[in-house]
Amino acid sequence: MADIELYYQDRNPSPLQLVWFAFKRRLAPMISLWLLGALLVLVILAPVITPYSANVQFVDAVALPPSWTHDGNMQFLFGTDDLGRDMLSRLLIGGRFSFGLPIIMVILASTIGIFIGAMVGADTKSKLRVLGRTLDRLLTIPSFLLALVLIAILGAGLGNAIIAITLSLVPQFIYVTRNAVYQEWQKDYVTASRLNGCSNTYLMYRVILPNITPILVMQLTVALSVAIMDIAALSFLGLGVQSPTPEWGSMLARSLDEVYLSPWSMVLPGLSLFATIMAINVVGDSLRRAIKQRMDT
Amino acid sequence: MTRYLMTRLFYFFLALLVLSVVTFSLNWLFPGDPLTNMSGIRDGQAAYNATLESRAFDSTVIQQYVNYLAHITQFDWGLSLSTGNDVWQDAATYLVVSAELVLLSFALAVLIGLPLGMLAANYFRHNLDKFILTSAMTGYSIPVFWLAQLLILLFAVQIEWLPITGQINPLYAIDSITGSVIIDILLSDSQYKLAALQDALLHLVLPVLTLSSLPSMLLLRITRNQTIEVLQKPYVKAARARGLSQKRLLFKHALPNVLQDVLPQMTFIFGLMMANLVIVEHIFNWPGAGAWLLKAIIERDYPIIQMVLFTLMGLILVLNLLVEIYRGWRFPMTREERYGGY
Amino acid sequence: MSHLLEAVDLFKTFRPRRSWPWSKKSVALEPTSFTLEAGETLAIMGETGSGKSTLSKIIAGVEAPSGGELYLNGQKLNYAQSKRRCQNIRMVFQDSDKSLNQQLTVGQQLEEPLLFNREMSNSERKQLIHSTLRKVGLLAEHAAFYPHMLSTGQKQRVAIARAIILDPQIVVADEALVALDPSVRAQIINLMLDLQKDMGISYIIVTHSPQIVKHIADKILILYRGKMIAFNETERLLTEKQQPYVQALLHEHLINHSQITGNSSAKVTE
Amino acid sequence: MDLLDIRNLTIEMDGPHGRVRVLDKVSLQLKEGEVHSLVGESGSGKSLLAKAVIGVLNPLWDVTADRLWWNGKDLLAMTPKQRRAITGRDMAMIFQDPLAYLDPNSTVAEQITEAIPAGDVTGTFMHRRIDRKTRVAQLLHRVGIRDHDAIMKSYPYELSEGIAQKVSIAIAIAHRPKLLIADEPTTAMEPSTKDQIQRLLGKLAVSQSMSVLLITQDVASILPATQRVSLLYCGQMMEHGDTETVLNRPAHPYTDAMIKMSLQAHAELEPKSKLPSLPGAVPTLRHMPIGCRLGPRCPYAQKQCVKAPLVRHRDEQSYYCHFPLNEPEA
Repeated sequence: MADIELYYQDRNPSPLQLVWFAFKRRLAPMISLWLLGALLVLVILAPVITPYSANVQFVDAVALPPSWTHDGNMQFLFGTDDLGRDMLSRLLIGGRFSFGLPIIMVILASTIGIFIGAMVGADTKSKLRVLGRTLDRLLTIPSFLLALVLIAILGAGLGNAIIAITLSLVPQFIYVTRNAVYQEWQKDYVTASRLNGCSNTYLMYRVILPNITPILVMQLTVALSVAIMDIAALSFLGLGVQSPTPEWGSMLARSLDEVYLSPWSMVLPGLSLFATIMAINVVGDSLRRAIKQRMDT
Repeated sequence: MTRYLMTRLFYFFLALLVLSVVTFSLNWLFPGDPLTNMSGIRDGQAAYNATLESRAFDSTVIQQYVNYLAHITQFDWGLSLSTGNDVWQDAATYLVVSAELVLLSFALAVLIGLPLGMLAANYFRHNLDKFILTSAMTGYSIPVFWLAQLLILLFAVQIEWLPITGQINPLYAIDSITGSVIIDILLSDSQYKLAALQDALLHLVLPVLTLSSLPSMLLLRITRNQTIEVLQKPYVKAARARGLSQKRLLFKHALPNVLQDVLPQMTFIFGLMMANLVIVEHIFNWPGAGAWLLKAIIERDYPIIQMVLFTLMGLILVLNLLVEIYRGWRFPMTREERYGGY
Repeated sequence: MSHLLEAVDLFKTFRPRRSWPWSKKSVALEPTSFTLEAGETLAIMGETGSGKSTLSKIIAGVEAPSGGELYLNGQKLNYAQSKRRCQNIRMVFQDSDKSLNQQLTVGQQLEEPLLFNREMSNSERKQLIHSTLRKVGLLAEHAAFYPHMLSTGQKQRVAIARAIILDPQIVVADEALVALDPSVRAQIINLMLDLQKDMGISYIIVTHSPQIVKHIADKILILYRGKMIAFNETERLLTEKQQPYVQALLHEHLINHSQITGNSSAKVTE
Repeated sequence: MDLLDIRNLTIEMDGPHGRVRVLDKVSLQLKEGEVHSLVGESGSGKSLLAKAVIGVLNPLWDVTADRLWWNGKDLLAMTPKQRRAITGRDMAMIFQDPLAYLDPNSTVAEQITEAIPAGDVTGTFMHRRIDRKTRVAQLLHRVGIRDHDAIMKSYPYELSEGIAQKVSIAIAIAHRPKLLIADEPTTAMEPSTKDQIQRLLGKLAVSQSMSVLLITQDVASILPATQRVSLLYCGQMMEHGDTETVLNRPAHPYTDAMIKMSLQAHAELEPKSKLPSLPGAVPTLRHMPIGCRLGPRCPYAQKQCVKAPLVRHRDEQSYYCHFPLNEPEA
């Protein structure tokens, strides 16, 4: 039976829910969100659903174009690369490194960064401020250069790249969290809670955190796209994921030489990378817009 | 203003100092002998003991750091571990090569980003805005290296308009004096000056396009959002209520206030360019500092790594300082530091 | 019998924004002493920058004084003693929009002081919240509302509810009545007067409206550039002759219609 | 002919909960040189009315009126450009929070100069420059700022609220407008500053012979020189007419309540006694009462009040109420 409202009843959505409603109303971000969700599922299930192993070479099907072209073969949906490896399988497995790993890295980096940022932001003593401002200036240095420094110390390789990118993402989280916490800390409602005799932990987690959640979520999307970009770039330069492990960036690096012969080996990984980052950016941007809309009304 | 200037300079030098401490400690973090990492002179070489002394490696760490500082202020970054050349001497050309690329790209990024951003904001919610915004989003999301490949595939391979890699066709036999091709050509006495110049410019097109794509799109988005925000500010409404035309509103009242908040982002955009420089130079075989850094990282040539990283990051800091000084001078309100939290 | 609240030489200095680290600190509030009895209303008046906000913030515990003592019921009250202070001195802010947490429901916000200052069971807490909401003229159902669903007047009522839920002895109100609409303002003043009658609360209100002061204050404290220039009972300040500044501040309302209409070429002074 | 003639102005906007009528058939006439006060609490739509006259409303909103005439010309029929020309030449507006309404990145001199009509200064380049400067100084003097040299060079953030409001008034009168709309110019200011600004406005109205439409939330802060007053509640006109008559013999219960709730009235009551006030709160846009919107809060309301009352006239005042107060004995 359908819900019939006998009495006029006010719904009472929280401000965070309102942001979500505003976000939900638009089509593009919702498509992006679904796309990312689907990608996540694919990436998790990748070992089960891939038709072949990512590294097995089919000698009789070298550089086969995708199945929808004239020369294509249904056996290899997205064709094969110059060593006869199935593109579809490589893309799916590669997604684990290009999309799955960054998620884990961002979660790690955000946990560390938000924690430190919250602590520093709540500290209003002026002594630390000199240090803080100096570090602010150093923070204009992009994470990719930091990751390069760390790679230079640790050496190339997947593990090192993960550490390098994770660590290089942390400062941005500290910065964003600290500024947000600091700004909230000045506001009357925090003072009011302080005068209620609240403990500092309660202030931070129940009072301030809900108010800066949107900013943090936005930073999460930014960090995720940066992480994906960075790990692909490192692999592209041969400093991250090493062959033969498939990764979208390293697949692109490989295709640099064979782009004239088999353009699909360049287009497909690039397209996946682009679509993923685009989807994340669309989500982030719409989130920003939804928050702003919420503020304006 | 004096106070403002002094504090900015103070923080600038403090940040540089922190940066030098970082590069200094890198020598210990890198595998191998710290002294070799620092000076490029290996144990057993004749100069090793002399270096030991000049770098104060028989003394405390503090003293070592002081000597390290003294060395880098004289641009003595040691010798390259792979070639044995003095790092700074090599660096000069590499840096100029990159500077040419970066400056052109930065100019292009600003020329594309700012006006288009304002234009989109002016047509807020119209189709033009949506179109510009969507293309900005696309350009912003394309990985640099993929874009480079696509551009090569399109312009260089498919329609053969543009050369693929390198600075200039070696047949023109232009001697590298300063590192910047354009200046080199103008300085040279080659009889094919014009043709060479054309060739060099054609070589520049793809790298510059690639390098400026992400920053320009980012700048576009920032400018657009900021302009929209400013256009909704009370003082713009007041100006509109005074019957001013949209053009005057946009340029007289909105633009300065937009710039006030967009300028600090320039540093960030410049930093992004520095990072992408490594990738772009690698793809286009551009003999600049980025490609050099990458090569050094692969070859574990630590003096070079230190030097290039310090320079790139230092440049970002310098730009940051310049932007802040200009901003404080042009927009006195920002000196109050009431805005921007810390 | 000791006073409910006694301030002895409270003062506050600060470093101005645009100053060198070695330059002299500015004075926001010169040493100020006053007393307040139970059930009384003290009005702090003054122009912008006279230090009236600073004084109220020091009393409420938002800011620490640079020196001087504050005695509550004869016992010294330190800045760090947040528990004792917040059970006895509560604050209502100028802008209820900003002083309420947008992300928490009214009930959650009223629960906050109880969680940290009272040993109560869940149901007792709920009971108290509901009865307090009713006391300030709201419904128990409002506990489930988020602040953005309430009108300005209702928000101000919630802020007052939060202040009185711990049954305090003193409520500090910093310009809480200025920007309100006339009907809301009258309602809130009535509410504050009712609460004073019922609960015996003392108010310290900061305002620059002489009419409101006259209506609700027992004592007036006037600050001028950080210095206390008058402190007395309202009645006496109004009737006895005062220095010109005090006179002008208190009798603002006398400059009414007729005076200006007839004198349109009056000199405009800085 | 009236300078400004508004008949049945209605503004509707599409909110998240459907279409809302934020201004409901409001009529207002303003004669040349008249000082008119428009009183209304927050949410009454008084600022919207001003914006509709100036022509800076959100273009997505629906503005309809039987008549929105300026000097006999229909404002609604004009192109945006024509409208801008009239706004720029004949009208000016000042706002509640002067600091937010001044461009933070131009000096006071730049902002006043911009408002001086181009035709006012002639001659060579240098001539024009000096001329402009003296004119700016003159304008600052006219609004009661003596140390014009210091003020001209300052940026808005360096000004106090009172000075900033004077500067916005200087900008407003720079092109000698026929109408100055003052949108709550003194709310939330301290009494002494408030007094200065009010006196200044009254003085300028006479000396510049311009009409002033003053918008306030409180009958206590209407201009002393006000000749006519209108009261707006929730987008509906309650009463308007001659100031003396309306304030001394209000016909509408809302006017009556506003007078009793004003600060001036408080001063005459016994200290700590109960203040008169309207019960309840201003309704939100979602829950607008039908008919007379004051209905649920009105102490005199009866069944009939769910029908919007038509305008009635009595001597010098007009009101929209079924059950007027202070009726003369029959």
